[in-house]
Amino acid sequence: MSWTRDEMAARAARELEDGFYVNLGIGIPTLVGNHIPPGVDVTLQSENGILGLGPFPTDAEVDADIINAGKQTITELDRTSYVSSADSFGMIRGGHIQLSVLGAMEVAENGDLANWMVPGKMIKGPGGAMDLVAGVRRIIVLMDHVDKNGVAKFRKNCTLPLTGTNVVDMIITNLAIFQRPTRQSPFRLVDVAPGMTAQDIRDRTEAYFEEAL
Amino acid sequence: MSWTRDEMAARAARELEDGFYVNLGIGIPTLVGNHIPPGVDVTLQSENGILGLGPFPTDAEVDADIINAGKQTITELDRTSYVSSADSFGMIRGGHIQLSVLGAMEVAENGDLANWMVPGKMIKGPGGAMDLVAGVRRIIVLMDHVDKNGVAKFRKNCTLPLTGTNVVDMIITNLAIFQRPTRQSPFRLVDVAPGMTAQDIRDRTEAYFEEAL
Amino acid sequence: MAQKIYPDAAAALDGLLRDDMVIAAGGFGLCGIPETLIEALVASGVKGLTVVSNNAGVDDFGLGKLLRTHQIRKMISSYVGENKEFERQFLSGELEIEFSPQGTLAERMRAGGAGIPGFYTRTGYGTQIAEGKEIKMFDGENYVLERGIVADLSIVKAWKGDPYGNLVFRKSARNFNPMVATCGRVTVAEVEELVGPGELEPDQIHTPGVFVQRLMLATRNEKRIEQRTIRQEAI
Amino acid sequence: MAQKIYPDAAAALDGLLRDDMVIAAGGFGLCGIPETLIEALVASGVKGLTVVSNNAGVDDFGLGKLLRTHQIRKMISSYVGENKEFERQFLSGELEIEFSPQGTLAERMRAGGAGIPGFYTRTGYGTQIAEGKEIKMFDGENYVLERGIVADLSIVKAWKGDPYGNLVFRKSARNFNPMVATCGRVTVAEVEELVGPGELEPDQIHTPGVFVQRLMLATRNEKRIEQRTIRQEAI
Repeated sequence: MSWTRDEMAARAARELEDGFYVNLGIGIPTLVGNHIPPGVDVTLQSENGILGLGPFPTDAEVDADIINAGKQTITELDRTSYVSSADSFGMIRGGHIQLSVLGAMEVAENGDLANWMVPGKMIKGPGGAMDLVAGVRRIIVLMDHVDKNGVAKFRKNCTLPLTGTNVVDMIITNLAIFQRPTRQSPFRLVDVAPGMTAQDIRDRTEAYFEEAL
Repeated sequence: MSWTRDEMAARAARELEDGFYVNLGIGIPTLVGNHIPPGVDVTLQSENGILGLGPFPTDAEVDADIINAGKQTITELDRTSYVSSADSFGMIRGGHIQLSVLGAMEVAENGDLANWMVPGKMIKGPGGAMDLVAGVRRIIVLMDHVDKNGVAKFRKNCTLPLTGTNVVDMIITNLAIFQRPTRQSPFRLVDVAPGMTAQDIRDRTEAYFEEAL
Repeated sequence: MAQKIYPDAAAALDGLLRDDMVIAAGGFGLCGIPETLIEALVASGVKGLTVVSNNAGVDDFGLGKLLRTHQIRKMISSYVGENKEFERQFLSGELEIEFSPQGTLAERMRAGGAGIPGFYTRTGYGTQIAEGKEIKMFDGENYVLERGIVADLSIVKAWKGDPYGNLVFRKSARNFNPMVATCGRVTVAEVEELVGPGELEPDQIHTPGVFVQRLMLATRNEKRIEQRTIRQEAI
Repeated sequence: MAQKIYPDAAAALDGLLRDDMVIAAGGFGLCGIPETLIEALVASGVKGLTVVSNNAGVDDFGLGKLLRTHQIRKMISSYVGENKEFERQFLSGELEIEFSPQGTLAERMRAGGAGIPGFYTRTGYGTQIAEGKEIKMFDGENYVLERGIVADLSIVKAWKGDPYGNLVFRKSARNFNPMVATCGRVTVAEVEELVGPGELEPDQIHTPGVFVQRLMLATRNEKRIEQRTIRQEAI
């Protein structure tokens, strides 16, 4: 058994605390916004220059001047402010965003992250990913546990070009959850998908990790 | 015969060109604003964060939230914009201000300027002077030709702590005017006060200069 | 006052263009891009351009139009994923690309405009982006030295502009435009609406006129949407 | 939502103060200074402070009040000319001063708030200000390395603020306040007017709420004028 994408997103959403400013990456991380626990108020940031992202617009509300970092149409809220991209990345780089949830191709046991270059494909560029992992205080990665070929994505070392070094705090895969209290600590396995054992996870993981189930 | 402060300011004002953005220092340089030639439109900048300074207010217009860099009450114009001090010095440091007119204690023949520390007195700090001389494209100095003790203020070397190195383009004193086409050139004497000769100026100047009367 | 308003984009660019120049352009994706000025650049035939822009447009819109005509030699961008013609030219060696992380790129343009030739950032440390760049440690952490960018010409899109060149942007169309406006030796702005002197509130001007040498009314305001995402009902 | 509005200055500072901390304060001269919060700092008795502020107030107003009570150990400022008590304490060795040129100081606070530990500027090259600092050449010109400033606490004054901590400043009272708001580990704002959610236009917010952890209604808005300069008649 493995967790669904929505279950993974919901698990990430449990890490949100009331009052947090949060940046959600493109793809599965965006789903986290659908699972914010009741009583927890978070403000979503989009690195192109929006603090306080609203939901997608209705057809009548679509405004070409309101798009998020994924270039999707979006709406504003009663808290929203717009800033330049320089000021937006000032928030990110300056550590004012508490949490970012991102996708990944590989994570290394030392917290290195690779998520911007697909081998053998045209390089599209890092976008804001390098800035986010370098600046946001806590980074949660959502990814499949193994790739299409069954190769572990949580590894001793990243084989792909890095997005950042020693930047990941928590990994949520479809099979397991790893986290560490500080960036000087090793990752610990803290949860597994239903029917999975710690040994099942060891069999599918290259990285060193401790167990804290 | 020597020029009055107003005559010195009027001479500096002749250096203004239509469309210029200009920063005027505190003291005599402020008088330059009273002598802007007809047909020449300049925008005055104040480094605390105003682009487009208006005249002093009438008594009824006084607004404590509108002050210039000299902490004087001032007014706004139909072109005025307010910015943060960081953005204001971005204009200055980035070379977007064409001209600044400043006072000086000493200028050296290589263009060094000293105007922030009075010997034997409490140090008040450089304020924005170091930023202005480092960033504004062209610097005009207005100063008396000699100090109270008759000592030349245009010197071989500055004896006082510097505000900037090789930053002065033109010197207007109560007795003479020096300028240079580039910061690699020596200063040239280009005008003298009525009744003065080039030799009179040489007698009262320590700096090397060429003559171009 | 020196006249800043020009009748159209061709007039506003007249005398400013030369082959092999560096042009910085505002916009994020297709949002807030100077559509009218890009079209005028295509018409001008200027070539060998180095273009500093977060993205490179799509195949038939935005900077993609300048790619199609082979007027761009090099892009300095953070992400160029939505453009097949870009990929083709890059893989064939016709086009050069310098990647800069998005926040670093924004800051490099702000720095260039503010007279800061270099700054340190943690972004990219230990990655390919840092290769060949100076690394310096501050308080036990390593940072990468990144350079300010100054462009020969900057082109931006604003919502409103006045005769003094003061600009106001609208919502997330602001994005890179304010920094782009500061980093050009000359900056030309196209505006959706020209307003009169004093019509912009002094506290609400995003780009002060000192940064804008020329402006004109935008005649292209298609504002194409890349990802039209909608929800069905009210929440 | 996490509650950001506090009933008064004492409550807004509760739990944030400790001796020998670094406090950044907004304002230029006496314009845009957080009068109410300064008064509360005096009342708190916190001491040994390092205060980052462009100026040091006058003898009986602004930061001058904290100097009188000997709560400040060190100032980081660009100009401190209007304060006799400052001069007395400095000359007697009770008070330390670090001068930073005004634009450098503004940029150092912006940098600290934006995660930039250091940047290069031409300002101060070849002067006492550059002594002991790294010099680096870019394109044939020498620049001085200046450090970003991060404060333990920042205090700012704004015109309007909403429950999310979004702030709007008024005219030249903006000055250093926006950068000060970004460079504090915690930032407390006093506002002349508290407005409701959505009352501030999203395009016109100067300081987004992410930078403001606590805010309260200012009860001191004396706004003393240093140089009341007037003209007699209409122009």
